[in-house]
Amino acid sequence: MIAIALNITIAMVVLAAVLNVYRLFKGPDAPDRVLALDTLYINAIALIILLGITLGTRMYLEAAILIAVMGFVGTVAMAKYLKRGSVIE
Amino acid sequence: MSTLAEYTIVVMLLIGGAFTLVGAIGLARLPDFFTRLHGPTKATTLGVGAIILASVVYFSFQGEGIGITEILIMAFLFMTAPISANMLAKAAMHLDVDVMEGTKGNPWEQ
Amino acid sequence: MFDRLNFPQPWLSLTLFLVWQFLSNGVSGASVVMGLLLAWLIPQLTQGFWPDRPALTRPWRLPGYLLRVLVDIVIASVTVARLILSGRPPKPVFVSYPLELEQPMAITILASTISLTPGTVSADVSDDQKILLIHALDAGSEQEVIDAIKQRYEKPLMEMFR
Amino acid sequence: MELAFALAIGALTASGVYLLLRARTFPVVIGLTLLSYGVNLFLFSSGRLATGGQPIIGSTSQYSDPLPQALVLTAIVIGFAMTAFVVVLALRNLADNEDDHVDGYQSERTPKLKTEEAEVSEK
Amino acid sequence: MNHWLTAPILIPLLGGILQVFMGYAPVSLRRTLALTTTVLILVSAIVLLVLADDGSYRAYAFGNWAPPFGIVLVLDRLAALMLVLTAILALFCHIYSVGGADEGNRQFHALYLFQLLGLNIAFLTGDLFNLFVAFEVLLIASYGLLMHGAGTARTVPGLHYVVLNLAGSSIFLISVGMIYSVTGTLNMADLALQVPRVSGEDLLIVKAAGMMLLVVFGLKAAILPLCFWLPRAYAKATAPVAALFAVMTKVGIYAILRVYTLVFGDQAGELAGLGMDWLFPMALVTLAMGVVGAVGSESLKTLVAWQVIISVGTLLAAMSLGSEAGTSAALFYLLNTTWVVGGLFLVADLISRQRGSAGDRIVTAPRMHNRTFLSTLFLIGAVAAAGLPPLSGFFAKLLILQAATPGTQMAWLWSVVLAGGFFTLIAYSRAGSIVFWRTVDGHVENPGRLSGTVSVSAGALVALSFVIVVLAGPITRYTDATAAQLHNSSDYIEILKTPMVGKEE
Amino acid sequence: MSLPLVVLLPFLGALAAPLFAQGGRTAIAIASSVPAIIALAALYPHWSTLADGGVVLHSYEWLPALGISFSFRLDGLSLLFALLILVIGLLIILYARYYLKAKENVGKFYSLLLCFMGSMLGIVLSSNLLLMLVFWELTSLTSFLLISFWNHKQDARRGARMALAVTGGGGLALMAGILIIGNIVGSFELDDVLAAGDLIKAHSLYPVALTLVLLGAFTKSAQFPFHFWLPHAMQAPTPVSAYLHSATMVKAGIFLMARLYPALAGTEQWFYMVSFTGMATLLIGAYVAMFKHDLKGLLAHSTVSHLGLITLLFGMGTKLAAVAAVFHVINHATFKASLFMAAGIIDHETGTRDMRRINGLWRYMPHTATLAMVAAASMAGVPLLNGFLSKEMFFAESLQLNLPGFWAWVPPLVATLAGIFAVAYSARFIHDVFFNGKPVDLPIYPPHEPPRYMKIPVEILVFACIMVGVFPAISVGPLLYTAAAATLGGPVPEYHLTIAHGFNLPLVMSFAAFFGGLLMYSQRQRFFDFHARFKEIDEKAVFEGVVSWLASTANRLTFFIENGSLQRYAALLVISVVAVAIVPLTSLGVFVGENGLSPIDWPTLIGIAILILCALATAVMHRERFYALILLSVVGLLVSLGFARFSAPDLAMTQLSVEVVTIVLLMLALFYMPSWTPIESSTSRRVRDAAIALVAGAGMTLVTLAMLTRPFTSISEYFLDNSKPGGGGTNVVNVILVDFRGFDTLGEITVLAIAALGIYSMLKNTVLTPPPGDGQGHAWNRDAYPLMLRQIARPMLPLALMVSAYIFLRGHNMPGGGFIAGLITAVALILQYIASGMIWTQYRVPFRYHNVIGLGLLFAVIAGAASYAFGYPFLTSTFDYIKWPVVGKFEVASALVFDLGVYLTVIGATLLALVSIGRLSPHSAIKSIKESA
Ligand code: NA
Ligand code: NA
Repeated sequence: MIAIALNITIAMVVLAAVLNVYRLFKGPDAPDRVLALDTLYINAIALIILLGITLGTRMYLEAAILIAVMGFVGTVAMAKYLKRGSVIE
Repeated sequence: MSTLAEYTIVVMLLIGGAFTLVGAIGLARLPDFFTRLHGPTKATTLGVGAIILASVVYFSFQGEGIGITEILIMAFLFMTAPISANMLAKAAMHLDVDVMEGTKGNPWEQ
Repeated sequence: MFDRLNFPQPWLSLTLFLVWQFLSNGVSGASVVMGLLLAWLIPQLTQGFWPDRPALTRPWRLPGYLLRVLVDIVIASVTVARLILSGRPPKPVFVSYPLELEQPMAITILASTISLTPGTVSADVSDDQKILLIHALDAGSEQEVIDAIKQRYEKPLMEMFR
Repeated sequence: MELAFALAIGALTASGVYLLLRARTFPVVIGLTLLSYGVNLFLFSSGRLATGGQPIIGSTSQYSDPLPQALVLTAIVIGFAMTAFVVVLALRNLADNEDDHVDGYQSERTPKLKTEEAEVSEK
Repeated sequence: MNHWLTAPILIPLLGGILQVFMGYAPVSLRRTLALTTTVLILVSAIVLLVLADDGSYRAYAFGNWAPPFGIVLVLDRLAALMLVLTAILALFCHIYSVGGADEGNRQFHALYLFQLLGLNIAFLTGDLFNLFVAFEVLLIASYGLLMHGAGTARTVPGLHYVVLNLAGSSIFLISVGMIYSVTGTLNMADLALQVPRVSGEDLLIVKAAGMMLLVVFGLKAAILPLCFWLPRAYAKATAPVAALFAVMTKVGIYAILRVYTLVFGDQAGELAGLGMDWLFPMALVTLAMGVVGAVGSESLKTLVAWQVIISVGTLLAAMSLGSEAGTSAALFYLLNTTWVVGGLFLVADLISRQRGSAGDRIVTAPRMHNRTFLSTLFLIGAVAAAGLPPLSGFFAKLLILQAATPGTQMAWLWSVVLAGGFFTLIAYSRAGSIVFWRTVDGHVENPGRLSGTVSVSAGALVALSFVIVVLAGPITRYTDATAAQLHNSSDYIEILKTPMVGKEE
Repeated sequence: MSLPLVVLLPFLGALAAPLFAQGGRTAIAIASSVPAIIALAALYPHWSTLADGGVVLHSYEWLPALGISFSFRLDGLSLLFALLILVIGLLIILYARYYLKAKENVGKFYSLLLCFMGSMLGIVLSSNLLLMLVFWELTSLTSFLLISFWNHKQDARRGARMALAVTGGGGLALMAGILIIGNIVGSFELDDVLAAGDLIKAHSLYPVALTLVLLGAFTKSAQFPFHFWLPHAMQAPTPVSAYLHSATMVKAGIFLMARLYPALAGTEQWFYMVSFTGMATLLIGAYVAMFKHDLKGLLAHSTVSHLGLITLLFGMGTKLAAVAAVFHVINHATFKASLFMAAGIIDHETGTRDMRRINGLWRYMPHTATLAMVAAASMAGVPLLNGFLSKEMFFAESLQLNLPGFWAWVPPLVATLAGIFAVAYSARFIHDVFFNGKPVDLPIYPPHEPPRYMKIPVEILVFACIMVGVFPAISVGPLLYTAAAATLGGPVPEYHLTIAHGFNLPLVMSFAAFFGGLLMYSQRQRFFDFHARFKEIDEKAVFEGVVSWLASTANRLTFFIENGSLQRYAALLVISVVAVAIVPLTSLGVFVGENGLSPIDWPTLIGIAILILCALATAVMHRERFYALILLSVVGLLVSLGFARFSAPDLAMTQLSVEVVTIVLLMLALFYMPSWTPIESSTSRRVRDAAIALVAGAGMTLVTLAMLTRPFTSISEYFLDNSKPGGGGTNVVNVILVDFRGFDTLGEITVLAIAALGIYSMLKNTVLTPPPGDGQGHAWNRDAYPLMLRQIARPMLPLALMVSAYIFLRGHNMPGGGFIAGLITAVALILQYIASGMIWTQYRVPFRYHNVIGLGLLFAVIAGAASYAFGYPFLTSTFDYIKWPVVGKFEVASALVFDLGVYLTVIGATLLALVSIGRLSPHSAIKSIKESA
C-alpha cells in the first residue's frame, strides 16, 4: 500500500515539477522564473525524501537538509540582483 | 510496521503530494505574479511538510530507532521560504510587473 | 573571540543543542556531549553577527504561537487549494498593514508568519518599519486582513517581545 | 534508462559546446559550466548506473562503484574553482576592454606590421 | 619508500603556504623565503636525478596504499630530468622576478611556487587522474601568474588561454572516464598492463579515449591547430612568467612521452603506437607554422613565443620518430630550448625596458643604454634557439636529424627542420639588426637600468647553452639512457609490486 | 696537442683582446698578433712530416653519440690554408691598427677578427666533418658581426644580414650533406670519408649529398647564383674585406671542394655542377667588375670572378686542374689582399672609393700606387707575376676538357673572354685611379701617402706576388706540392713551375686576353653605354624586399590563421577532438552492450527530459542572460538529483552546495555585464556551431550508451573491502578522498586555494563601473539590505554552522565531509554579506581569508606529513576507536584532520573569491558603514 501511495505521490510531485518548469519557461517576468526555480528546489526536497522512502535508506536525507538550509540563498541572490543589481556590496 | 503507521504514512504522502501539486497548479494557473507567489510559499511548503512527516513515521517504524532529522528540514523551510517570497515580491514590485485586474490596493515602491 | 567561557546567547545555545539532537537523530551520550560543545562554541564564534538580538521576554509563549501558526497553515492551505482548484479568479488585495511591533526580529517573525499562512504574503516592510505591505490572495477588504493578523499574530508576538 | 541518461549527457555537451563557441564571455562561461555538468555525469557513469547502491558500507547490499564518485567530487571542486576564476577573468576583461567580447578589440585583430622600408624615412 | 620523492612536491607546497600567510610581511623576507624554496626544489631535484640515474624505477605510494589502488609517484630518469630542467629554469626566472617583476601582487611568490608544485606533481605522478589534478594545479597557478602585472594587454590572451584549457580539462576528464570504464583502473602501470588485453568494442572506446587524450596533451603542448592561444598569451605575460612558461608546453610533451610510451607503447597490442602516425605530420606543420609566426613577428616577445611553437614542433617531430635515438635527441633538444627560450623572454624584457615606448617591438628606437650586453645576450640566445653552432641548439638539431632513418620521413624531417632553421635565422637577424642597430636620435626617459639580479638571471639562462655544449657528453649519455628506459617500459609495470611499509607481500 | 692549440689560440686572444683596448690601438694590435704568431710557431715543427707526405692527427673524444670528436688534422692542404689565414691575418692586424680610428670600438673589432681567424683555422684543421661544420657556421656568424661592424650604416646592416642569410643557409645545406655522407660512410672522420670515395659515389644518395655539400660551398664562395652577397659585404671596414674576401671566408667554400675532392669529385654530376657554376661565376663576376665605379665593388666582383675560376678548375676534374686551382688560391689571396689594402689606403686618404672622383693619385701617393699597380697587374695575369702562372695553367686546362663537338670550344672561349674582362678591369683600376686627370671633389684633399706601417702589409704581399711570379719553384713549390698532394689524396701529376712554358696555345690565349682587355678598356665608353642600357639590380634592395615581403606575408598569414579569435580556437579544439574520435566512434555505432538497457523509470525519465529541455533551452535562450542563468540552475539542480537517484549522495550534496555558490558568483558578475548578448554571428556561423555541437553531443551520447551497457571490473572492490578495516570509515567515497586518494584531494584544495588567490590578485586594482540600472529601464532599488533578510540571516549563521559541523563530523562514515561542510559554512557567511553588506560582515569576520586558506592547506599537509614520524609514507592515515564514559565508543581518525584542512580551505577560498568580487561594488560602501553603526 505504501508503495502505491509512494508512486502516486512521486507522480504528483513530478507533475508539480513539470508545471513549475512550465511556469519557468512561460515567465513572463524574471521574478516568475525565479519563483518557479525556487519552487523546483522545494520539490527537489520532496523528491529526495521520497527517494529515501522508496529505497528505505536515510542516506539521502542530508541532501534535502542542504537544500532547506542553502537553497534559498540562490533565490535571494537572484531577487537581489533583479532589484538591486549588486548582490554583495 | 503497524497498520496505523502505514495508514498515516499513506495519508501523509498523499496529502503531501496533493498539496505540492496544487501549489504547482497555482503557480501555473494563477493570473499574476503576486497571486502565483502564494502557491509555492504555502501549499508547497505544506506539501513538503506532509511528506517529511511521512518519512519521519516511516523511518521511526523501520525498527532502527526513530527518524526525526527530517523535522529540521521543515523548520529550515519555514524559516527561509518567507524570505524568498519577500525578496521576490520586492523584486517584482521594483520591476513593476503586471498586476491582475481587480487587485485592490497598490504595490508600492519605496 | 572567546570573551567569557559562558553561553552568550543561551536561547540560541539551547536551540542549537536541540538542533544537534535532531541532526543526530536522537539523544545519546555522544550527541549530548557534542551538542553541548557545539552549542557553546558556535555562539561564541558568531555572536558578533547578531548585534541587535531580540529581547525575547516571554519565550514560553513561543510553542503555543508556533502551534497556532501550524494549525492555521493547515486550515488555510485547504482554502487556498480550493481556490486554486476551483478555477475562480481570485480577488487579490494589497494591504498596508500598520505595524505596532518595533523590534526588527519581531517584525520579521510576523511577516514570516503572514507569508507562511496561506492567502497572504508579506511583500515588503517600509523603510521606517512602520508599515508592512501584504498581498492577500483572496480577501474581502483590507481591514479584514489587518484585523485578523493583528489578533492572531501580532498581539501574541508583542507579548513575547516586549 | 541508459539511453535517456546518455541523451542527457549528449544534450549537455551539445549545449555546452554551442555556447563555448559564442562571442561573449558570459555565454562562454555558461557553456563551460554546462559542459562540466555533462563531463561530470559522464565520468560518474563510467562506474555504471545503480539505484540505491550508495557506497556507504552497511547501508545496502550492492554498492555502486565509489571511485568515479570520488573522481567526480574532485572534478566538481576543481570545476568550481575554474569557473570562479574564469568569471572573474571575464570581469577583468570587461574592466579592461569595456565590452565582454571574448576576442578583445576588433582593431587588435588586423595586421599592422610595418615593414622595414616603411620606416627608412627616419634616416 | 624513499621520502625524497615527495620533496619536490612538499617543498613548493609548504613554501607556497608560507607565502600565503606572509602577504603582509616585508617584501625582502618574502623574497628570501621564496627564493630559498626554489633553491631547495632544485636541490631535491638534483638528488632525485642522482637517484634516478641508476636506471631503476622508484615508486612512492601515498597513504601506504599499494598501487594500483592508491596514488603513486614514480621516479625514473625522465621524471628526474624534467624536474631538474624545471627547477633550473624556475630558479633563474625567480631570481629575475625578484628584480621587480614580482611587485604589485602580494601573492606572486605563492602562485609561483604553486606553479612549480603542479609541474613537479605532473612529472612524478604515476596515476592518470592525478595527472589531471596536477594539470589543474599548474594551470590555475599559471592563470594567476599570466594575469600578474599591470596593464590590460594580457586580459584577452589570458581569457583565451583559460577558456581553451578549461575545455581541454573537460576533454581530459572524458578520456579518463572512457579509459576507466573499460579498464577499471587509473594507475598508469596498471593501465599498461590492462590496455593490451582490451579487445572488441572496448578497443574502440579506449582508442577514441587515447586519441582524445592526445588532443588534450596536444593543446597543452601547443600543437597545430591547438597552438594559437600561445603566442599572444606568452608575449603579453610578465617576463619571468613568460620565461617560466617555456616549460609549460613541455608538460604536454612530457605527458605524450609518458603515456604514449607506457600505456600505448610498443607492448600495447592493437593500440601500440596509437596516434603517432598523426603526430609526425602535425609536428612538422606546427614547426612550419611557428616559423611563419616568427618571421612575421612584430615584437621580440612574440618572436620568442613563436619560437616556443617551433620548439614544440621540433620536439614532437623527433619524438614521433618512435626510436630511442629520436627520443634521446628530443630530450637533448628539450633542455636546450626550454632554458634558452626562457632566457630569451627575459632578454626581450630587458631590451624593452630600455627602449621607452618602443618596448620590445621590432621598430627603431633610441639606442639602448646597455646595448652591447643586451645584444650579446640576444645573439647567444638567438644562435642557440635557431640551432646554429657552436651552441647547444646546433647539437640538438644534429641529434634530431641523425635520428631519422633514410626514407620519406627523413626527407620531410630534414627539409622542414633545416628550412625552418634558415627562416628562423632570418627572423632573428632581421629582428636583432632592427632592434639593436637601427637606432634613432634621442634618448629614452628613465631607461630601465640593469640590476645585478636581472642581468645575471637572464644571462645565466642563455648561457646555459654553453653549459649544455660543454656537458654534452654526459647529457647525451643521460638522455640516451632515458630514451632506452622509456622505450623498454616493461619494467615500469614492476612498480605495481612495490612493497608497502609494514605489510608483507 | 699543438693543433687544437692553433685553433684555440685565436679564441683565447678574442677573449683577451678587449682587455687591451684601453691601451690604445698599438697595444691591442700587438696583443692580437700574439696568438697568430704562436700558432705559426706551433705549426712549423710539423712541416717535415707533411713534406714527407705524412699527416698530423690530434684526436679527442667528445660526443660519440653524435659522431663528433675533437679531431684535428694537418696535411698539405690544411697547412696551406692555415698559413694563408695566419699570415694574411697578421698583416691585416697590422693594417687595421692604422686603418681604424681611435674612437672606434677596436676591442670589439680585434676580438671578432680573432674569433673569425679561429673559426677559419677550425674549418681547415678539423678532421671531423661535423666539427668542421661547427666552425663553418661560426665563420658565418662572426663575419656577420664583422661586416656589420659599422652597424649604424644601413648598407652595412643589410649587407651583413644578406651574407648571413646566404652563407648561414648554405651551412644548413652543408649540414644535411655532411650528415648524409656520415651516414653512408659510418663516420665523420675525414680519413674515413676520404678513403670511402668510391662507396660514397656509388651510393644512391650521392647526388643529394653532393648537391647539398656544393650548396654549402657555393654559397660560401659566392658562386653564381649566390654570388650577390659578396659585393655587398664590402660595407665592412676594409681590413675585414681584405681578410674575408681574399684569403679566408670565401675560400672556405673552395677549401671544402678541395678537401672533399677525393670523396666527391670525379663523377659527371660533379663535373657539370661544379664546372658550369664556376664558368658562369667567372664570366658574370668579370663582366660586372668592369662597370663598378666603387673601388671595392670592382675588387669584390673580381673576387667573385676569380672564385669562379678556381671552382671551374676544380670542376674540370683533372688532377692538373686541381693543382692549378690550389695554386690560384695562393695567388689570388696574395694579390687580392694587397689590392684590398691598397683600396683601403686610398679610401682612407681620399675619403671616397668612387673611381669617378678618384683620379691621378700617382702624383699624390706614388709608393702606394706602385704597389697597387703591381698587384693589379698580377690580377690581370701579366707575366712575371704570380697571377700569370696560375692563369696560364687555367688556360691550358681549359683546352684539355674533352667535351663533345661545339662544347669543346666553350671553356677556352669563356676563359679567354673572362681574361679579357680581367685585364680590362685591372687596367681600369690602374688607369682610372692613378692617372686619368685630376681628382674630382675629394672629401679629403690633398691626399698623401698613408703612415709608413700601413704600407708594410701591402709591400709584403706584393713582394710575394713577384717572388712567386719569378721564382715559383723555390718560393711556393714545396708548399704547393704538398697541398696538391693532400687535395688529390694520391699521386700528383707532373707539372712545371716555370716563368714560361714556351709558345703554346695558352700563351696565345694570354696575349689575346691582354691585348683584348686593353682594347676593351680603351673603348670603355661604348661598353659603359651598352651596360647602362640595362637596369642595374641592387641585390641588397631585392634581398631586403624579399625579407620584408616574407615578414609581411608571414605576418598577414599569421594574422589570418592566428586571428585572435577565441571562437576559432575553441572550434578548432572541438573539431580536433571530433576528428580524432569519430573513426572509432562511428565503428562503435549505436552500441548497446551485453548488460542491455534497464527498465524505464518514469519519474527519472521525466526528470531527464526536463534536464535535456533546460540544457538545450540554455543554449537557445543564452542571449537573455538572466534567463539562461535560471535555466542553468535548473540543470544543476537536476544533475544533483540525478546523482542522488543513481546512488551518489555525496555528489548530490556537493553539486547542490557548489550550485548555490556558483549562482551567487554568476549574479555578482552579471551585475557588471550587459544583461543581453547581442547577435553577432551570422546565421551560417550559428548553423556551423550548432552542427559542431550536435556532432560532439551525439558522440558523447554514443560513448555513454556503449559504456553504460557493458560490464566491467574495476579496482573499486578493493576500496569497498578496505574502506572500513583499512581507512576506518564506512563512507567509501570519503575514505577515497581523504585516504586512498588523499593526494588528489590535496591537489584539489590547492587548486581551490590558488584560484582564490589568483582571483584576489586579479581584482585587486580592477575598477568596474556598475551600470546605473538593469538595462530595461529600471534604476536600481535603494534598499541594499532588506530588513527581513537581515533578520533571518542572523540566526541562520549559527544554525548553518551547526549543520556544517554535523556534515563534517559524519563525513567519514556517512554522506558528507569537509568539502560540503565548508561550503555550507561559506554560504552561511555569504548570506551575511548579501544581507548586511561587505563592511558590516567584514568587520565581524575575525580572520583574513588568506590565512584561513593557508591554515587549511597547512592542516592537510601536517595531517599527511605526520606519518613520516612513524616511518610511513606521506598521507598515511590512522584511526582508533576510543571508549569513554557517557560518550561511548567513538572513532578518532587522523583523516579527520586532513578533512579539516579541506574544510578550512574551502571556506577561505570561496569567501575570498566572492568577497573580492563584492569589493568591486563602490557605491554601497558608505551606506554599509551607516548601517553597521
Ligand atoms: Na677615376
Ligand atoms: Na591510509
